Amino acid sequence: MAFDNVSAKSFKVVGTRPERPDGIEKVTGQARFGADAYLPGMLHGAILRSPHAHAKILSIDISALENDKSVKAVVTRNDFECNLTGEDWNILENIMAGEKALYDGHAIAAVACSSLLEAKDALKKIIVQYEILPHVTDVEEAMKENAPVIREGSARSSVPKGMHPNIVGYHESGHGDVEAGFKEADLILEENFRTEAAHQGYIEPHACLATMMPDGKGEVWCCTQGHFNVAKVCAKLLGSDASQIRVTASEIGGGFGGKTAVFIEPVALALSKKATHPVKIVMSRNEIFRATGPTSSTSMHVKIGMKKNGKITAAEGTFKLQGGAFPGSPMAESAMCAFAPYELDNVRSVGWDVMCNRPKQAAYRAPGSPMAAFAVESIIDEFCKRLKLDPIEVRLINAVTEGSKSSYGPKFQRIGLVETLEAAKSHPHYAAPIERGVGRGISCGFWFNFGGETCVSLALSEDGTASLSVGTPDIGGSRASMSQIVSEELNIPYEKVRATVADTATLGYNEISHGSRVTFATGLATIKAAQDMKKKLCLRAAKVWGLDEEAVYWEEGYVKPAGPNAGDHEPLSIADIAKTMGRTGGPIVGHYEASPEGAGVSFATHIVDAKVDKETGFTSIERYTVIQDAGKAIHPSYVEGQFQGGAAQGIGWALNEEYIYDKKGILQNAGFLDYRIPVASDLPKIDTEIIEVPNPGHPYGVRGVGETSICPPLAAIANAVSSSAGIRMKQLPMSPPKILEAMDDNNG
Amino acid sequence: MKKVHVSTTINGTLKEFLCDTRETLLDALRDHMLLTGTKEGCGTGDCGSCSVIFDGDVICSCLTLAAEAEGRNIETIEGMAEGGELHVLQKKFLEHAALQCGICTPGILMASKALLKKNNNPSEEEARFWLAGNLCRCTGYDKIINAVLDAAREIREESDGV
Amino acid sequence: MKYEAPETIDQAIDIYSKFNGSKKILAGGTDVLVQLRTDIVRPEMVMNIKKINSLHEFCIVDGYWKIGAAVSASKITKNTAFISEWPGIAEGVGLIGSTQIQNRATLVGNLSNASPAADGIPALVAANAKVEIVGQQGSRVKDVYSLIEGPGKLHLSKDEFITHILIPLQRDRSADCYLRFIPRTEMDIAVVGCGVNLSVKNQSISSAKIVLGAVGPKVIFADEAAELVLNSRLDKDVILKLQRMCEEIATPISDKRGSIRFRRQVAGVLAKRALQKAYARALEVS
Amino acid sequence: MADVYLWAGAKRLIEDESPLNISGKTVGELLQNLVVKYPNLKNIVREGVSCSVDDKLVFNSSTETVFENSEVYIFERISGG
Repeated sequence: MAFDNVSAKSFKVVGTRPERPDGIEKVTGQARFGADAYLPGMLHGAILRSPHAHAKILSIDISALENDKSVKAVVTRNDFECNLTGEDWNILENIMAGEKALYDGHAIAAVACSSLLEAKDALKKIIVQYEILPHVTDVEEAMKENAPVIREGSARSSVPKGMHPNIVGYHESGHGDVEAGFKEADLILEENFRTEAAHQGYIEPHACLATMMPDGKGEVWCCTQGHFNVAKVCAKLLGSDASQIRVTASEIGGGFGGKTAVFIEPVALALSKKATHPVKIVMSRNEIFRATGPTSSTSMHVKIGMKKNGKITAAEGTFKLQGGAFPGSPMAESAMCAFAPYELDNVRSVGWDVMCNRPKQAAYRAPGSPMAAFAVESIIDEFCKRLKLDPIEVRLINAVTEGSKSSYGPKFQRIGLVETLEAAKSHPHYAAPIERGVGRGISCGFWFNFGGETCVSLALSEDGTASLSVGTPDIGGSRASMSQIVSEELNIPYEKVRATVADTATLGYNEISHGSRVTFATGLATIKAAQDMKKKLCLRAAKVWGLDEEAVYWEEGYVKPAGPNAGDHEPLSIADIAKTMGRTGGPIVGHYEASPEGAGVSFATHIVDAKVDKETGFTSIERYTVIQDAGKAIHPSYVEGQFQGGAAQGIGWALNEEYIYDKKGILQNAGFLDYRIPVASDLPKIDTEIIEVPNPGHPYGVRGVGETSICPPLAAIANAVSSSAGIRMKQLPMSPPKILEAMDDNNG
Repeated sequence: MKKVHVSTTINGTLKEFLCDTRETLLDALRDHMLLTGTKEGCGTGDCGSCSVIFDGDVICSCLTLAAEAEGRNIETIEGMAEGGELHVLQKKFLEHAALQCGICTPGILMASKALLKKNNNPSEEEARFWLAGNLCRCTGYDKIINAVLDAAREIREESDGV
Repeated sequence: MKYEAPETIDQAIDIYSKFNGSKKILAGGTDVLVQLRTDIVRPEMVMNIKKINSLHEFCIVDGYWKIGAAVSASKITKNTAFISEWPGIAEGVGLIGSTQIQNRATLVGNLSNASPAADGIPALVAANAKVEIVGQQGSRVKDVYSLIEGPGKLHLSKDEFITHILIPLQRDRSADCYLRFIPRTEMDIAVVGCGVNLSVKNQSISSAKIVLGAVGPKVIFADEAAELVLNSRLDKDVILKLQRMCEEIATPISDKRGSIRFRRQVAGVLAKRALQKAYARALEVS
Repeated sequence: MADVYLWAGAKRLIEDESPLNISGKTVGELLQNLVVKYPNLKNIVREGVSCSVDDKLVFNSSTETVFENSEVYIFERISGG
């Protein structure tokens, strides 16, 4: 498809900060989230989960439930489709174990009862016999020759022959001659880095309410980032048709990538089918930690060569990502994003995807990129210290600009990395003196951003107002931005637009809300749908006036007669045309459906001040500034919100969040008490600066913003902490024990 | 299993319900009275999404037995706007874009209401520590704190004006 | 599960002592509800004691601060007379959970749960606090330290429960302090805690108690360290020695919240800081 | 014929050095022709790839136009969060 040239148009509504259309519902408790739906005759489902990290399931005895009147249905793996392959099989195997339990928390069976208490009691009566198998939860251990095999034959074809069966993916990219590049360097630094798995930590538990009739027709209400995908997956797992399962996306209480995956909806449908009643399943927080998310843990090695003046001569990185008991960790993304901010003549990136006895990793905000940035940007920081160079200057010397060859292959189109670095350099935060004991850290970050299948419909009402139907769940205020776009295009007030997330029966397929794609792709589709509507409005006016299509034009909310007919007719407003549309040709609806490409990549630069208590290892974040290229901010408040949220999640990941397994492979901290996400008193104000370097692939210049904001924090904080503690931190999280240990090891 | 009969006042209205003794106040609000504005985020008192005001104090309804509601006075998010008029906190949350996904919002509003009743001039630090039991994963808390402090300022101005 | 909510202490004793199955007392409920929810306990009876008026007492009686089992943490931290006398105990109580938890949790509940990491206990022990216990045989008084048997266990017979905490009035020229270490600023369980209660005479420490929490199955008296600081003004070398002593006396375990090495190290640091703070407070009131 | 560059991991599966000269008016056609010419690449293409055409990232669309002298980079399929 052709793309409009980016016009230097001035906006009236885009770029302002109206109140969100779903706001009042959300501040009054009326908004309905995943767990807020109730149906007559509804049952409650509960899932039995493996207490072992790796075990053969010898038998599942449900005989104690057979005469239990409170139990309305029981399902195990046998109640799902048996002829699946590839990723479909992986999803099924993850949501209901087959022959083996692959991780602590793996689903084994499920029941439905009239109340949740009854359902939980019923689970206790199911007797499962396990044969416990050796397990592995560490990425390096899982690659060793004698490591227990999670599953034979899972490797992708790109994996070199002769590797351990747990190694299921291999990626290699780069260009130039790395060895020659290192020879040119004045200083070469290399180091190993590790990061722990971090959970997306959305506050709303996964929840669904599902009904399935014996004929395979189903209805699902659930919190998801992609309800069309839920329909597709459920149909496959239950042997039904995607069109027969209508899925409605509830309000969604956070996702961050973690609600792109399907976990409980097929189970609820299977229970409902057996019980012939609606079944609701709500995950407990314990289940969420044990059986959903998190992102990969990593083990990384990075080597960089630099000239005394700060110019990088060569860079090389190996990124090993543990993705749980299934293939799919974002190791290619790690490898491709690692060096993306820098123009390198010689670069080589290698990624490994490794399976372990842990939950299947799920996408988490710019999957793979934050960890890689942690490793690379830590080394760059170390160069700055050793060569006594300014951290922003060094990044500017090496920064990619339009036309630079990216580390992953193609050349960059118009991008805003240099602009974020220049803004950082002149930001008051960077100029502020650094207090004693405080360390300041800088880091850049990169993310691709996405397009994907998108379909919207814009219907005109008789009173001249418009209702927009989109198919992408609103995870960050997108209904506000979409309404602004309609308002901008049609010249009708923002309040006169109603944006709705339509169900799967109402619109064509929409790709999941992920990859920072919604404001870009749904936004683009909304612009096009509005333009389609304007065209239809013009046609309609022309028809009313008896003129040719070319003899009318659109201006500022009116259709006007053009050329020789100018002045013959009073311009018609949208409201004028809408009022009579039933008699002039019928309803007027603007459509757009496509898979838009051209999502502009984006960059960010973060500045952070951190202070380490050298006696206890406690880190406090003293000041934080996010500077990121948004292309064009449709609703600046929500863009800032994304920046701040990404930084806050990064702070948690950097300092305290981690998956802690015991020797038996059992997760030790499956709750918010010991999986420590930042609380209000942990954080300072998070300052933001929006840079707008338009994306040439979008009519308004929009780039996705949701993900790039989590790419720099791990490294920026590590650099600040390292500076404050006086010791390079190479492992995340930098929890107090790890900081003290690193300081001790350094001293002794 | 025999159920317990409970009569309690919720948002100024006398309510009665039957519950299992093991059920929490949160379960009763949501499942028996369909007041689903009070959210469950963790069920163990670690996230604050289920905050309600119980005889004047903000508490986690997930850590309170439903049976304990007998004869008590409970305020939930559904009672915050009165007579079609939003509470100043609700207005400020909208104005400052202090919510993204909105799941933590009811709990944070209830906790903030309790704060401003106790202290209508909290410092930023006081507000942050008061709200430390209310997890938000979307916003980084920045705009939430701005909204609470701005609401406090408006409340002070209104009371000074009287 | 049976639910009881007696209105007098006699009714409560009667109900509690006569019930033979597994039973739990609900005061604040912030521990019990979590245990119920996560299936750690499945009591056959829960007795809510909040309707008993006498358990809401919080006043001075016969030379003791008397705090009833139903008094919430926030009531304690709001009492300005109490917190100016026992700032350390108040600090410990004030650290039990969030604002929401503070409005429900009780000091007696914190003590009854007998977690090695309880924030309420070290300062109570340092203050030589006692508890009043009732049962079928009548009531008795026992000091907090010897009441604790081990993690989750108190020396109470099946029919007994705690009604009040008794804290002696603070002596002249004395002050206490409680500090804990957690990885965040709020919402965590203590990785290490330390309560200190001391008196000064002529600017020197005339008596001191140092109690470490979360570094053993129950709180630990750092007696040698307390002896060391006697007659001192906490000079550098004393502090350094004290820190080492507290590191050594700690007997922590390694778990998800911290390693042995880390907990020992932090125990020393907290003991130092708590002492310095209590000492400064005591000088202020001298 | 477009100049096609593969990521290094995929390049190992074939003997040729980049760039490969592959014809095709769209990304889909180009990938088909690539697999015909290099059967070893069949599995990795089936497992999912993304690409760039003249520096524009193309994650999904097989109908994206490829020109006679286009520069096409092919890399492993990436997805977001």
